Amino acid sequence: MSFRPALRRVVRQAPFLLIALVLAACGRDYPQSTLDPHSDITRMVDGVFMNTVWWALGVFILVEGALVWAIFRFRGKPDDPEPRQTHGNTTIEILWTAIPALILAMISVPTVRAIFKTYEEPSGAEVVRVNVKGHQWWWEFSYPQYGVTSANELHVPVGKTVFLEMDAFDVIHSFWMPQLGAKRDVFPNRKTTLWFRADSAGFYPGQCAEFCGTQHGRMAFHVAAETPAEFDAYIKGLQATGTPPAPPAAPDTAKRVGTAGVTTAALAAQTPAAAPAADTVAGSKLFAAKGCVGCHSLNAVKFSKGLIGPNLANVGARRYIAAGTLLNTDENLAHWIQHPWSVKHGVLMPELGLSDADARTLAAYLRTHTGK
Amino acid sequence: MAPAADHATTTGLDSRKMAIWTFIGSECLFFASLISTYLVYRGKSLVGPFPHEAWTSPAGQHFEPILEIKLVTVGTALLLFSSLFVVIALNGAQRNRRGQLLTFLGLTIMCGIFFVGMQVYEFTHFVHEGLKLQTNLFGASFFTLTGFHGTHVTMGVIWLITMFILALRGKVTPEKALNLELAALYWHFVDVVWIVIFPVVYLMK
Amino acid sequence: MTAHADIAHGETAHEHAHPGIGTYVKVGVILFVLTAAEVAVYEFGYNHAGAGFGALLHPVVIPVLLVLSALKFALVAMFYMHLKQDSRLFSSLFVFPLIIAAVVIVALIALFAYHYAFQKLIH
Amino acid sequence: MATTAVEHAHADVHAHGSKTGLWSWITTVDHKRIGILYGATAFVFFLMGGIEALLLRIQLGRPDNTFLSPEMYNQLFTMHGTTMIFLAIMPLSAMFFNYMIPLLIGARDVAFPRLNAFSYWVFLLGGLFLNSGFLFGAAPNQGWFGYANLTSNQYSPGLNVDFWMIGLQILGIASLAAGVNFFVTVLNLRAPGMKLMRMPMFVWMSFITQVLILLAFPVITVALILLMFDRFFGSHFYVPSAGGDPLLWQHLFWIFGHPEVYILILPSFGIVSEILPVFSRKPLFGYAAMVFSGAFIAFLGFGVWSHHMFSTGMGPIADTVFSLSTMLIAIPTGVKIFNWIGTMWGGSLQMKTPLYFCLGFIAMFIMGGLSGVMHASPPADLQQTDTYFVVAHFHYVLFGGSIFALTAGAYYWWPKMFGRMLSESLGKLHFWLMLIGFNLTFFPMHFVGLLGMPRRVYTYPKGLGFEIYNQVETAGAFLLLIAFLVFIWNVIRTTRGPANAPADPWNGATLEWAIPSPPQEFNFAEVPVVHSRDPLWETKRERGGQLPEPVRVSGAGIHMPHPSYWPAVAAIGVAAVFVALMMLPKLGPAGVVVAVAILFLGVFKWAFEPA
Repeated sequence: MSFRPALRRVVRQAPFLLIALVLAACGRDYPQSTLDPHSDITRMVDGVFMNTVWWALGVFILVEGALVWAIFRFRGKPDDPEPRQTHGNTTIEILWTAIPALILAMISVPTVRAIFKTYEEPSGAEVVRVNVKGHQWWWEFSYPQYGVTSANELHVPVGKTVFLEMDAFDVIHSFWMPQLGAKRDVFPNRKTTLWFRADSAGFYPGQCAEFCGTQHGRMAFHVAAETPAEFDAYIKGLQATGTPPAPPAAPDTAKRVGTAGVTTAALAAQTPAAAPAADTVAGSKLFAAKGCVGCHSLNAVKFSKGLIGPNLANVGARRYIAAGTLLNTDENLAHWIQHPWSVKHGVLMPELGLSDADARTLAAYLRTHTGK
Repeated sequence: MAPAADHATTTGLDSRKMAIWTFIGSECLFFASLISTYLVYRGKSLVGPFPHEAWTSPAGQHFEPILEIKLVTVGTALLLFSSLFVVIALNGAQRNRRGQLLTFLGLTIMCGIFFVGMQVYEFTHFVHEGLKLQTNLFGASFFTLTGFHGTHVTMGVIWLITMFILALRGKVTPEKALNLELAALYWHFVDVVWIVIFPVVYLMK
Repeated sequence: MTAHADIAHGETAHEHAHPGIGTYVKVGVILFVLTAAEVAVYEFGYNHAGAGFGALLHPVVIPVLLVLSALKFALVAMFYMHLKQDSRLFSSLFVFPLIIAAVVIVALIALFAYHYAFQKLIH
Repeated sequence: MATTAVEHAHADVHAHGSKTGLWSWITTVDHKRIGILYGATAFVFFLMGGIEALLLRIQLGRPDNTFLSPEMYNQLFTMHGTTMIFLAIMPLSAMFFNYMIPLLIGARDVAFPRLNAFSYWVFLLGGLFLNSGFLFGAAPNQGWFGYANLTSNQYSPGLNVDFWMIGLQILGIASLAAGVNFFVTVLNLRAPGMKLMRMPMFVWMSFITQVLILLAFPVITVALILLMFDRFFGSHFYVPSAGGDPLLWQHLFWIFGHPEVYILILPSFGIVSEILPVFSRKPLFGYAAMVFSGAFIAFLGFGVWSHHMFSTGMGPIADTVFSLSTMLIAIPTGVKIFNWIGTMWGGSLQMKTPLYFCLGFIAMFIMGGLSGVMHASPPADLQQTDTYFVVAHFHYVLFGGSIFALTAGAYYWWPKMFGRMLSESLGKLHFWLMLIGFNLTFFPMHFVGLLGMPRRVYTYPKGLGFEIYNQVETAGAFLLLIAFLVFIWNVIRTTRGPANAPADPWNGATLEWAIPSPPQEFNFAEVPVVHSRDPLWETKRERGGQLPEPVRVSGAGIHMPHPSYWPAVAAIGVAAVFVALMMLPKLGPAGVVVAVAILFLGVFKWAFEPA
């Protein structure tokens, strides 16, 4: 029987394997991990969760241990004499009703405290307010204090409280930022809120968590937590799109890169190339002629409300396109404009039947819109 | 739906009677859900007509409060009396008083038919006034709640008519009075549901 | 009022000592009176709420209506549906779902009222 | 367990010979045959749900996979959930209700045999209807939870949602009819002496399940009716632009949905509580506590529904109330687990296949319970809800729980139902493959969920670290397939083999083991009289050992209900009414009239047919 020693070896190593897994979960290989909190709210939630985990682990070891012990200890043979016929034991039954109740009390106290904390409404001039709106299948972020709007890339300042007031344009979605603010559903007929204070800069992925139709699977977004100075520059850039025509800006290769999610190679790939002026004119014409303007605005300040496509005022500088799905390279951008359904089948952006050249021209044109 | 074996039941109670009570218990949750829906949407309609308030549309069309309390009070009374009649009919069946059975069963059916008629009139009237299932949340939840109650009344009427035909043929004997009792229990339940709906929908502003 | 009898009770399930017609009619009259009272409460509590009895009634119309309705409900259930005489089991088959139903209705009303109040609180 | 002849002679005598052929199955009102029909049908649906799951797992096996289109993926995950809940686990439980409850309480049939047949036919038609969406390329695609307002005409214009909401309404009727039937059966058809507190635990848990069905299904019926009115007749119950509130759907759905979870698991609790004592050769530990904790779980089950909705932002007070009530449920559930271990403690464990599956059930269910406590805490749930962590949790409860226990029940009662013993060695192979496959499939989901993978996504990108977990899960899913192929092979082999099962192969404690395997049509030639909780053990103790093999008797003089096809006609009427509603734009009201006529014909013929 070589099975037993092998089993024993596995059992002995199991805790180490488990710890290795948990450690790995905290590392940078998992940019969307809930176990790697980067804000006060998610740290608190993590604390509540880990408290439960430790209690659960204790219960798990005791109860599964008792089960396994019973299986090996009380194994019988068919011709064994009948075991003692016990029907119950009041003392022990009361005990194993009371002990779980006590453990649950230990779990519920921090839980209730955290519930009330998550529902607090931060106030004060320092609070950055963001209105989040879920659309099929992208996210709209607007800053009422600054009068600008953007999509799919939420910029927030590190160290300041961010207060999100959220609703949906069409169906129910759920706004989930695992490392910064946990999640909250967004509804077409009511406001919900989330708040958090990011404590370290980074580029954090997030995703819609409530099934919302065909492309629910590719309704992602990113949160860029940056220094207050960078955040101010970002807002100013968006505000500047309110006074077009903006001259094509030089690409900002010095843009901060977060700790998570984007590799250097990817960054290099998405560095926008400077577009020649002729292309800009042609692109602008195409943007109108092909009907892009029907759904998209290139102005983060003055735009008609209720457009069903994301605001593209700074699309040239976003790291991802197609709601966090594609890296924002020239090639990807052109491909996405030309064949949106090959990337996200069923998406509301129609296949316009653009030629390769048109797609490239449009991509180059959009590249010039960096919101800077 | 006859029981499998004729031997006495464990509880000494008839299985069919127990079944109808179980069914009634289940129906409580059905109507509770409909009533909840009505109450949750009370006052949430965006456009009129409204149950208790007058309303003028942006286009200038004026609507009076739509509910007809007097008419429905008559309907309510009819349903209450029908409950009384059916229990007297059952009494007749149990004591083998054929005349009492047929008279009061007939009266019950008449009351039921008049109630349904009242509701049909009410519904058509509302539609003429401009309140449809599609108009607003009040219309949707009102028609659904009272409509499903009305469907139950209709089912009850069909059941009672069946019993009436059996009674005419002399098949509702004291030994088989239970068949009528089952129908009567269902009928009373439909009545108590209306006892809840009447004040909740019509009398509470 | 209880014409129900202690006679030969409960040998078989089929012979319950159901009350007589007199009781049924009495209950019917009470039901009729209660219904009239309901309509009267509506009439005075809302349409004559300006002064006198109506003014007194106005703030409590809904609870009064609920009590009257519950009374009617109980009367029909106890006398016409014979729960007063029949096996207690039938009563529990009715009352337990009624409790759950009441919990559902009250909880939903409370939850939605709370939702909306909470919405106002946010804004 | 003494036996007395309490049977009266009947004038109406007919032979209880073997009746075969398709017609005999269509017209059958025998609870055992209906049980087998339920089991066979549900197992086919279970395999379909399993294949759907395999396709999902293949798609998720690697990032950015294009094996399935998003449209197809959404249909498959919706049908997987709906099928497993309504067409597999519930009817597999119903198979045991049907076959075992009358045997366990010493009855000849259920209270209303024809209503029982009706339930089955409605279930079958509902299941076929639900799946027929695939034929039109329009299977339901909005998730088994069907959250409004995604289900509105505007956002789901096709027939997909129609197939779902109509199918579920048909299935609801089957469940309610069966619920009434078994509720009355348990209360009213128990053998003399079988008091409530002497009922086998499976009967108790099934009874509580019927209460849950009776009180929960009307709520989903109403929710679906409102949706149907929205979609067919243009009302605005769930349409926000007209003031409707999608949250109402969520509340109604989960008022049903949470009790539904207990509808899926309580019968399994019952099965395990039957098997453990027999193979521990020791009575169930803490019988009364088991009964009360079951009832308490069911009762609390109606007061916790909003814990599925913590992320909707109900406000701190509602969150706190529902969080605490949810945690409270852990206590009676814990009591059950401890009592099972207490039953084994000091026993003499007979390591047979049914026991293996029971032990697997307990071990896996503990894990499902513990992860459940983790998201009973709303702040933690804000991270976990709608992620694979929750998928892991409820698969530990419903697969590790229900499916393991139902499989245990199948191995345990197979000899009684078919007169043949399933192979022990294949059974144990099945168990180990299933245990390993199950854990490979679902354990990594805890991690991948915590690492940020949401549910119901048809694909995921590279670079988030989900790849390795998903690969392991997909491999595990194939192992599960192999496990069930072993089971099917076991069944085929056994069916081809000789009828080798004695009446009492496991040294059973309950009444069904006192009669031949398989039982005769009338179950008990003489109605047993019960004096204790383990009547057969008591009898064996009194007589000093195993009982002689019971003999088959003619059964002349025992009145059994006649076969009838009217319940099937009524069932067709029910389905036809709904189909006619769905086709209203095409067929017009005439379709509805015809359908209602079929329904009334079936019901009246059935009602006036002699028993």
